[in-house]
Amino acid sequence: MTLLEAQGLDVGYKLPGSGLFGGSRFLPIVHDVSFTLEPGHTLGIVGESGCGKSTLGRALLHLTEPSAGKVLWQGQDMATIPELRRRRSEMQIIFQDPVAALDPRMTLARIVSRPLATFEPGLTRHEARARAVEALGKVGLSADFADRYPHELSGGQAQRVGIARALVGRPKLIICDEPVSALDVSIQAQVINLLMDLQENLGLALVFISHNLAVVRHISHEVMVMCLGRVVEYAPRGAFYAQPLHPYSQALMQAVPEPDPRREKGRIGTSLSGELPSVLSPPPGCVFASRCPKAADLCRTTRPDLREVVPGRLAACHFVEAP
Amino acid sequence: MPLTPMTDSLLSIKDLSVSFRLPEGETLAVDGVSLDLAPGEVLGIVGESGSGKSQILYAMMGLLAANGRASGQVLFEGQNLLSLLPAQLDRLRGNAVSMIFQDPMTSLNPYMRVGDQLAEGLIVHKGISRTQAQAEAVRMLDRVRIPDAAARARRFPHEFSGGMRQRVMIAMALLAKPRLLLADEPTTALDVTIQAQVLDLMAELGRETGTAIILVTHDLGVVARLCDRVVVLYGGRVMEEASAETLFDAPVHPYTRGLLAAMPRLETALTPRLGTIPGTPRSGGQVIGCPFVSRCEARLPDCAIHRPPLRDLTALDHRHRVACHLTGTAP
Amino acid sequence: MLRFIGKRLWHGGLTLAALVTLTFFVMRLAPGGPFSRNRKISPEVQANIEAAFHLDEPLWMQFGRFVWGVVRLDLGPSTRHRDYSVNDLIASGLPYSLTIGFWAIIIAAMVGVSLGLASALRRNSATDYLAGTVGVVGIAIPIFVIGPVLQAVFAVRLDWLPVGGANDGWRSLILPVIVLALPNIAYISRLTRTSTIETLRENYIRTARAKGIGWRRTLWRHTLTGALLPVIAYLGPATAAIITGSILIETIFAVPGIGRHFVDAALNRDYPLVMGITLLYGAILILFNIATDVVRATLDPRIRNER
Amino acid sequence: MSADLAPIQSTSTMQLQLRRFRQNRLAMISVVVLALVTALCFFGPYAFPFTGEDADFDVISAPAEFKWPHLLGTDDFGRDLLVRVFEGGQVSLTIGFLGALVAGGIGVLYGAVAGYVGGRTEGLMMRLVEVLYGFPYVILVILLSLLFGGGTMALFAAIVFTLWLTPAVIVRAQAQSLAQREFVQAARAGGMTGPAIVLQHVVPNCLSSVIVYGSLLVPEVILSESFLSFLGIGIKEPQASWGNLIQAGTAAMDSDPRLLLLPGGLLAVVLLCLNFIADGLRDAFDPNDR
Repeated sequence: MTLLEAQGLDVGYKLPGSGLFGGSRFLPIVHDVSFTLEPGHTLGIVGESGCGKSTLGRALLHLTEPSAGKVLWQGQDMATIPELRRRRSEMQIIFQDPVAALDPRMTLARIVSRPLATFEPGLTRHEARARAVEALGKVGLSADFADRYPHELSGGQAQRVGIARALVGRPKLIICDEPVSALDVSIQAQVINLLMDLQENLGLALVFISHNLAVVRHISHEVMVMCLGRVVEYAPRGAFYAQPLHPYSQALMQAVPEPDPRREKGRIGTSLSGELPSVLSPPPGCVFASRCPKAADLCRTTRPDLREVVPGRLAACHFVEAP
Repeated sequence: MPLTPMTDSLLSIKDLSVSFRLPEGETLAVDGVSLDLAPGEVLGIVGESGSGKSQILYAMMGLLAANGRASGQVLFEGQNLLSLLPAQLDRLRGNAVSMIFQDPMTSLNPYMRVGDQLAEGLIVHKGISRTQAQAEAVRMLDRVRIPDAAARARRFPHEFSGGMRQRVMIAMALLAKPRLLLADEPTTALDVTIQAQVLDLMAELGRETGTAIILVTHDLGVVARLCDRVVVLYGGRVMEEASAETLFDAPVHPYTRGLLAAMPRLETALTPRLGTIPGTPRSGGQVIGCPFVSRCEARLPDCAIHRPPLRDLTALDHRHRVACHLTGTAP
Repeated sequence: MLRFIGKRLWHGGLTLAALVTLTFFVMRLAPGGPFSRNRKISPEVQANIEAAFHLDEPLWMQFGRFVWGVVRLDLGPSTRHRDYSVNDLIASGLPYSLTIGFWAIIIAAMVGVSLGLASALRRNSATDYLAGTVGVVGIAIPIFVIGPVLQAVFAVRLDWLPVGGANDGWRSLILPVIVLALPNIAYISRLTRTSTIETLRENYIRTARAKGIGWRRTLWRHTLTGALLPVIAYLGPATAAIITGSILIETIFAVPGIGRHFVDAALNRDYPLVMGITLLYGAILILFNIATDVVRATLDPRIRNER
Repeated sequence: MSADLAPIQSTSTMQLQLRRFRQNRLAMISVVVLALVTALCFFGPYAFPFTGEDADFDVISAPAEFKWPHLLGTDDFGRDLLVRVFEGGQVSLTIGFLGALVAGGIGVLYGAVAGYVGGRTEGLMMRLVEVLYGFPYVILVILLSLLFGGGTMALFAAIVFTLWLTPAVIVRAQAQSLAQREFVQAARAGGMTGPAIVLQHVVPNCLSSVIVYGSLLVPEVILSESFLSFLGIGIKEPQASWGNLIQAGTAAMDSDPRLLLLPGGLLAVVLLCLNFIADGLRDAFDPNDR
């Protein structure tokens, strides 16, 4: 049974208009995103800043209302689930800035156990605290962390508390919005391994959002590349990293510096020219046309739709052929 | 660019320490760091947060916070920067030595036109007229590939993207043809395709003007792309120093090896789990023995007691130095 | 830029209209009327006096008459000073209030900013503590205490300055202006000190220092703009404080300004005079707010093309 | 898993802030002085056989000879000066703290709701505040005290009605930034309702700035009361308030300075203490200029 499905999802924000009664403008960020996610699987969403990946992540939980399309949770349209907030225990989220995700005025035990007051109101304070300590243990934090405060934690420890809070309600899915981008390399590895262990032991599905292609490669089963709010490529991990089809994916692969001097010294001078297009004025044709080395007039005028180039692999480009 | 004998090195840092007076006591951010740089060479300083890597640059440029103090020697073309009076230091800053910073969004003056901010340095250091300086500034903006540079020079920083602002910063730094460019995590705040552009620009301009570069970063990939030689820092001390090729092919220090194992890769074979270094990065503070001891899985009893000196493994290539007791026993 | 000013004027006009309407109806709701306090006069006399001032008409009619008056810049007769029209009273009082208010703001801004800058640049130095004490004294000790004390010392005891009134030319303005300026000097110097310290922590100041252009040029060309913007933004509300203060000053130093008129008018329900002065004060405040916004827009390009 | 130093006794953010406040000598002295003055004002009068309004005609304008019972002499109605200043203090301090509490309360709730809700409602709520801010404060407060018909309650309502604006603006900005903070979004993901989030997350985190600005509000309210009484609109004779005592004092300034210096001095001391306490609280709550 598919756990999570997006169907033609559009998301945007209302910008407050200027003046007393100025009309507010609607800024579309995410356009026509569709995918399915099976239980225990990880979908990696990768893209540069402004591509709408975080907005999409929040819309998948209806934390921001999508402006078009549907999000199905176990086959049921989330917009129609009554008292959705009580079902939120099954679908949780962790954030990029670990310390900002914790209320500075609460002890860690209260932070982690707070969601239980909504999901399992029957629990006594004592039982809730025990569940919190159990969750902290699952993320490698000993019981004596329970009475500490967020300002006493390192970035890595704070992110673990965020994960513990997500785990306490026994979720089926966790949306990870750039969870390791703010952490040092050695701590990043600890948190990535922890997420993969939890997925194996608890059968968790993950939506892993990041701008770092290498991190996404390590943790995802399927990869979705986004550019300026649109999906430009979707593929299983192995095939994608062996042979990225869309020129944008290739450019990203090319740009990511690897700790291998010979490979990197050869790469100097191969960077794209041109600027990141702005979300406020999206180009008419293909979203990558302004920087694509293979761009032709066709690309600048008509937007290529996301088509199946090879079974199980989608790409949105006029000139992409099967590998 | 192999390092020629010590005498004509552009920069020679000897036993630099930086400490900060905090209400709860004195902390040592940099603890006796020594390193050399040849003219035109690109040196990478790599370390996690709290390793003190940025403080080395700030100490050299006299930009330490009010409660910071630097000791030791920083010889730049024979002059000890730490002992210069502010006025003497100002003659060098932005002229012989210039610096670019991590966050492009806040490093430019929001109230001043970009062209004026560039021209200002030239007017002060080269004493040329305003119009001449502004013309030179436009040429430099063009050189760093800012589209229609002449018009853009009259605009204000908030009208530039992050990537463009960083290129403006580079133009500003290289305008006076400095001999040394200090870069404090210049591409950390940028997207990967924009980062590639900025790194290409730095490599190109560095080679063209013969400017030596010290690049401080936490990203081993960036170091591999730009640097000739690399210094790995932890807890304010040099753990390992080697040419880029040696460091990445045959790292010796457990910390360097741990960092490389912990970094997810694009092209090498996938391993089920990333290599990890337990515990949290240590920041500064007085420590007897090796600062990495609490997280090092190959530690010896001696590591917690005696501070491992930076030994030269002359057997390998000409400059491969490591501060670890494990190498003490090695040939 | 013009669009920016136009929009501000439009907003200001709306606020002023709301202000005047609110005042009109609040005044009418207040107990008592313009003539209810007089000694016993027969009801018929009372009735036709009120008719002469149209007070017998329904409220909205009176409001319409008032608005029409404003348009014709004729604010009608004062109910208390029968032989003067509101225009005359304002015309006679305004120059005094404006001069004192104007000089008070100028002195407050100049002294406040220089004290604030000096204490920010040389922290924990003598100037810093001096500015600190002036700051605290200015804020903590109210005008109606400092005023009489200075008056007693300089005017009465030492007789250097006139005790009050306004017939001794600029000499009679010195004390009122200083007393009125003191709280704002305190506030502006503290504000300048904090904003300068914050600006010095900005990254673009670090870039300026790294450019080796010297601390003087860094201060004047880079630190100053950022430091002064919040102070200029405060000058709008500062005028409100000056207006409040001027009422006290005019009472303490017996200056025949419009502030004093206002209090008497309010107590005696002199509707037209209260409306006139409210309109005047409201307009001054709004114009000054717009002026400060325009100055800020010229200094900060982001504000300029924000609206 | 993570080798940590011995489990230190964890200190909450609140304890940290209090400790920093206690280390501020100036602020602590001010707290003591303020407490002393308040105690004197509220309990002092009981030590005397008469109240501030009892006129004793055979000791009119007695000089200050520190003789029992009229320690600091009497005014021109033969009423004891010291007791009247104490009674005046009672009025001013009550109105000051109560006024700040009520004005602060209204401001915080108004600001928290506007900041968190955002969108059009926030626009309208803030427009109202802007219009009220546009008002020359003095006109508004005088008109309101007339509207409410004079007397202490009217004065109190007028002051509170004009002073809730500043806390509202400050808390709205704070609530707005908090609404974006990840821990509020995490609360929504944790199934909490809007109102629960405002009460449990937004308001507690606004408290620190409310306490700082609240402490600045107290002197504002006391000043407003004295200002209005000084103009003859606030507390009326014979009831004593620092405002009308000072007003009487200014009239007799050169003949009998005591009448002004006693209430004026006490008012200045209270205001000084409140300002130092406010500075101490601000440094304790956001010590960024350490």
